[in-house]
Amino acid sequence: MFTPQIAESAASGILWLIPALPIVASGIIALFKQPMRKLSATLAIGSLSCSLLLSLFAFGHVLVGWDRGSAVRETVNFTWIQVGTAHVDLGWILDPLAAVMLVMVTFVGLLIFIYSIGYMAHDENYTRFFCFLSLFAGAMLGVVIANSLLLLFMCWELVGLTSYLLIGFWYQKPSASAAAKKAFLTTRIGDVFFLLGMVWLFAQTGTLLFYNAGMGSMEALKLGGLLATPSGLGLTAAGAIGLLIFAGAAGKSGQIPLHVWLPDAMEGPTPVSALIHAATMVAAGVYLIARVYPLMQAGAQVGGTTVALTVVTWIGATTAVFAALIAVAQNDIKRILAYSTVSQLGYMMAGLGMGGVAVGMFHLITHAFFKALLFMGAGSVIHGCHEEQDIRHMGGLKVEMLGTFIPYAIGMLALCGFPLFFSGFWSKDGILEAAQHWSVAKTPLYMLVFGALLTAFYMTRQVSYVFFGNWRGHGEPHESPSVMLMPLAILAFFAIFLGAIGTPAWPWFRAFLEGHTARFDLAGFGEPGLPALMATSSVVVLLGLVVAWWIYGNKPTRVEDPDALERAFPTIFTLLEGKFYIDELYGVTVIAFYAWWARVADWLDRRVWGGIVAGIAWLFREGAQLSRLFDLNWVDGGFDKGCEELANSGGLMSRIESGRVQMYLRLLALAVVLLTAILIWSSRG
Amino acid sequence: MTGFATPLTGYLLVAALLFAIGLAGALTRRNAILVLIGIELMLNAANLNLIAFWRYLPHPEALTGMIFAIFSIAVAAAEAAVGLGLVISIHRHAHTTDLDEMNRMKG
Amino acid sequence: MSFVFWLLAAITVAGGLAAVLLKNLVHCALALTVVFAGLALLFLQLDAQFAGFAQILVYVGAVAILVVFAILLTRSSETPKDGGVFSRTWGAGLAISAAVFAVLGWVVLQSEAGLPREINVPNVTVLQIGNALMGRYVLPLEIVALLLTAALIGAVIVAMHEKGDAK
Amino acid sequence: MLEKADQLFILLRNWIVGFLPAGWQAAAGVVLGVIGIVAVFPGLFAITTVLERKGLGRMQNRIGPNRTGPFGILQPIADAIKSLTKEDIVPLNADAVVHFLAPVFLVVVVFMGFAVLPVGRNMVLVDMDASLLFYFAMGASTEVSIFMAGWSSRNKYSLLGAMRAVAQMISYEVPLLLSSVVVVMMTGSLSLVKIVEAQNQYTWGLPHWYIFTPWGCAAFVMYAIAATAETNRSPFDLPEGESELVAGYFTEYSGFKFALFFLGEYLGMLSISGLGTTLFLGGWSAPLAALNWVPSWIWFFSKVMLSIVVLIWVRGTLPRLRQDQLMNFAWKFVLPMTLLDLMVAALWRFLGDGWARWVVCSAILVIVYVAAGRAGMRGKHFGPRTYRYAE
Repeated sequence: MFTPQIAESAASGILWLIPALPIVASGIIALFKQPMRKLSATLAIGSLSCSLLLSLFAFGHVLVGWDRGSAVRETVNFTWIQVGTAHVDLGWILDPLAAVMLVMVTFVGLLIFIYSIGYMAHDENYTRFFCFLSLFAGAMLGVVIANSLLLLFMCWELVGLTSYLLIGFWYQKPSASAAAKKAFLTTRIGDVFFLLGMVWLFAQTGTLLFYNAGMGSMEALKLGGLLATPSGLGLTAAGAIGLLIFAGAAGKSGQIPLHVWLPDAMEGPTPVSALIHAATMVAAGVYLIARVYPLMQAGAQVGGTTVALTVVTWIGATTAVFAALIAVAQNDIKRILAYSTVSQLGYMMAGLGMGGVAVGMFHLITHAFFKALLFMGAGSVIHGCHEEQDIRHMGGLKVEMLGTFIPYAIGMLALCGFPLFFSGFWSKDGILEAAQHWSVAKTPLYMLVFGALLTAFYMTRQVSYVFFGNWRGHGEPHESPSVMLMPLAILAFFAIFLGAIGTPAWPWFRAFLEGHTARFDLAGFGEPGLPALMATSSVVVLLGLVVAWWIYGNKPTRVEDPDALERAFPTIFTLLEGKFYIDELYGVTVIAFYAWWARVADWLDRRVWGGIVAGIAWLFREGAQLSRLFDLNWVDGGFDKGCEELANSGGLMSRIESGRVQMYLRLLALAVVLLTAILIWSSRG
Repeated sequence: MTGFATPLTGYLLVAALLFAIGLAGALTRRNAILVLIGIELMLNAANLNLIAFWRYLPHPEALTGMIFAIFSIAVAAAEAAVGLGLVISIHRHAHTTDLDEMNRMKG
Repeated sequence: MSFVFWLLAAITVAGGLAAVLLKNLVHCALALTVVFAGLALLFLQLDAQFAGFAQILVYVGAVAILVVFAILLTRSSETPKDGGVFSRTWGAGLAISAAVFAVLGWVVLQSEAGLPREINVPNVTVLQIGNALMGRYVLPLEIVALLLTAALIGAVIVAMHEKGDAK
Repeated sequence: MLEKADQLFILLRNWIVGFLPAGWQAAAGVVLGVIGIVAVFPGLFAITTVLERKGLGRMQNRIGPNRTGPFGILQPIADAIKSLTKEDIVPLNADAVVHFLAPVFLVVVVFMGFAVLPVGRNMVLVDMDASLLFYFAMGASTEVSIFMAGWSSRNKYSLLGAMRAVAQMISYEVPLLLSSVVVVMMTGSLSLVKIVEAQNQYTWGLPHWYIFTPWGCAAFVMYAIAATAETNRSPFDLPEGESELVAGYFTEYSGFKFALFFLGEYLGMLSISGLGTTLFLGGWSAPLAALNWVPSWIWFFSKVMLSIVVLIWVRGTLPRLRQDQLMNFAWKFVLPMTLLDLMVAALWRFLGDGWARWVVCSAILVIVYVAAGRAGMRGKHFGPRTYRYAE
């Protein structure tokens, strides 16, 4: 471990520009008129490419620092609110974690932007789309560079808002708006816990900055304080806060039990699904955990773990298997991907929980690339099949859509973790290895391996449904424009070679994140248990592939005949197809509960409060009646009399008021005469 | 060649006469504009008084009467402008400047 | 109490009489200018150069012209057909103004004893007047300026044609 | 000797006055001065008429009067004789008295204006404290006479002309006054004599004429415009726009009265250019310190004649304005500009000596004047003009 260098530099100085540019761009685009399509797209993409360049610059800066052998950690903090002595600080940070994340988000985001040009070409709300899109990108980048939990939370909420807007982009579709609401509310549940955790953290440490020259909440001093203070259930404050924050993260990155929104979110446009629900936003949860990792890890003995991390691990592992199971029985091309995303997120969480930041983040990065690839490929497929999403109405597309098929196949293999050649393999392998060495229990290992099997299975199923067999759709499928294929190609490249930076032989990524040198030696493979593990996972993956191919592979089917598995075990299949009926479960429990409460409150309003209000109103009406009578008979009567009198007296005066100017003048002159006369007379006398 | 003890009296009397004439004009003529003319006459008479007193009373260097007269000239100009504007607009509405017919304000 | 004074006084008073007695309003206005000029001369005779010239500039140059314009715009120059130029109640008016003159003259003659007899010679230059205006009387000056502006705007608005009003 | 030449007329007056008993000498001096004015300026008037008719002739590609005398320089005399011998017609239902008074009043008032003009060193008839005010009082009075003329002759052309003339003169009197007020403000005196003396100093042999200062130059431009309008000269000669109303307010005049009006007009021109000379062109002071030996009155009169020539030139050059354009120009351009100039002059006063005030003041004035002019001329297009000169 090197000593962290706090010094500021140009890189961290201009860091804030990275999120600022897209946000400003979106603000400007918001002012554009509908028909200004090209301009808005240009603006959005231009701003994001600037951010990309800046991010690369920052990354390079960190890289150089790392090469010189110092873990770069530069923070720029400033006081936002000052209340007496207490003050809330905001700030941004540049360290390997942030740098890597920045590059990933801007790069993938940029590709997705470019892809959207083709995908949204026929949409009349083109400009609005790009406005939201770049706002989202800005918010996400804000999350990445935040050095203050508060700033992170702000951007976090902004991300939530934009995802709401984007999921409900086709708000005329009731399902879309419903999905948007669902996503918003579900993530909100997590965010409430997050907020609680944040407040608690502030109450305990008095600062929300992560790193602040030793005074940050993620630094030894404060952490020690947190560990010292106990809280309920035998947790330290650190553990409790960690769990609360994890709840928020779970909400964002769809961990059980808050995963329900993610599959429905596929109602949004496919680029959105790629951007939000594969690459960036769902990763935000993982990133958050990675960011507060010191907190989660606080108090762990060497090789040991903490309650928080254990919880994270278990939930992650469960999610991984659970979602993978559901994915097996889905027929919507995007839903399958969605559930696979959920399960991969589970992997990441588990990786974080067991293996530390590097493992989880590595899978996050690789996954971001190949999952974005898959989603965009799916989008291109949907595009080509005339907005058809049901895989049973596709088939045999490898001929018509070769340009889509090849990258898609690569992405699929990467996701399955096909041995040695694909990034997915290495990252997943890292997680498995971590699970293998986990001190608490071995169960997660088995769960994850099973998950890997399932992953291979459902991906193969999907691919063979979509690209092999015979064409079961309507109309003729067609290839997508090159502006959509080009990003696929680029992503495919990375889906293959990105794994190279994280092999056991050359664990550069981990070294980079954790700030120690990495050197290349094949001995890395020689670690105890590693070869066996690699072998197992490869076998498992191949098994899944083969089985799935054997079941579904390349045999002509018709739309109406049931799924092979369904024929085999109907009950299980329907259970899976119904997603374990989680939604329905919530429907009859939570939502029903709320509905009941709502009815109660409604009854109270109508009967009790309403009655009281009505009674008071009645009283006032009666009082008003009384005063009215009083007015009519007494006040008005008197007033009328007075007016009559006035009118009569005025009648007298109006004799003089002849309306003749000269009359008035005359009176005036007379008055002058008289007054003067009197004056003089009196003065003489 | 004067029957007065002091020349000031002459000025005052002339001013008084002018004032009376103006008043008479304002009171006896039918035409609104001529009433305004009469008023102008009265104002000028007052000015004559002011100047005369300034000239004959002690401490003329204080310039009180003079300045007063200058101000009253300015004010008179404003008064004339507004008054004539009113007459014109009245004429536009009632098509007359005859005061005997302008008694719409009769109470 | 010179001959010049009596001459000027005679001219002024004659002009005043003409101004209120003549039938044709334009003649009245011209007579009015005569009065103004006469007064200005009287001012000069009282060593009030500035006031005199201001009198000519403002009254002869502006007010008289204004009156004339008003007369022409209201077509009052031709004498009215019905009856004379005097209002029905001219007798009362005449009586009252006579009374006013009587009282004023009486007052003047009464208080003559108290009036200063000798002229104290003022060597007042325009510079002094300017200093007085800008110094002691600066506030009244500002107020008068405001008043004039208001009068200008008011006169314009009052005399302006309403929309749709035939010219 | 040169002093004698300079004070020639003063000496002459004193010599003549010397013959009289002491009691009368003051009055006699005044009378002589009046005689001088009444003699000199009509002479200039005669010269001016010839100048104008010849000059306009050249400009309008004509020869101009060339019959009476060599090159027709005796034309004015012929005119005078003609107008004196003509029958004097008074329209039947004209208002005889007013009709008669109008030209007389006009000429009298105009002549009175000259009383305060310093035509040379110590050569001013009445050196009073508020002479500028007096001058403007007289100038204002001319409007009454013009109205009298127009109204009394019971002719719609005359009346319209008079109305136009009066309205125009009132409108342009305001900028005229304001642009002179600038000078008064900077000199600190209303007395024309003092104003001239203030300008009669030299640095490096160059005079301190007000026209050579930014504010003075701007004020002079405005003064020139207003003066042209004040004297009903082209391009502001609507009141006697021959094409519209025959000859304006003196349509119904003939013979000697007509001549009087004519005289009044040109005297007005002379006197207002005289005032302009006094206010901005340094009155009787020499343009160069080296030229001080030339008698002062020569300088004064040459300057006046020069400005007269410019007026004639302008008349020959510019087309006539429309009534509404005239009024808009007066109230919306000239007046604000003079006000601005007033402020700039104040600024100049308070910036103190040094080059800074030159830069600042001229910058402000140039920028605003040019910008306002451009704004005013927006949307008005003038095609290229073609001239043909007499061979």
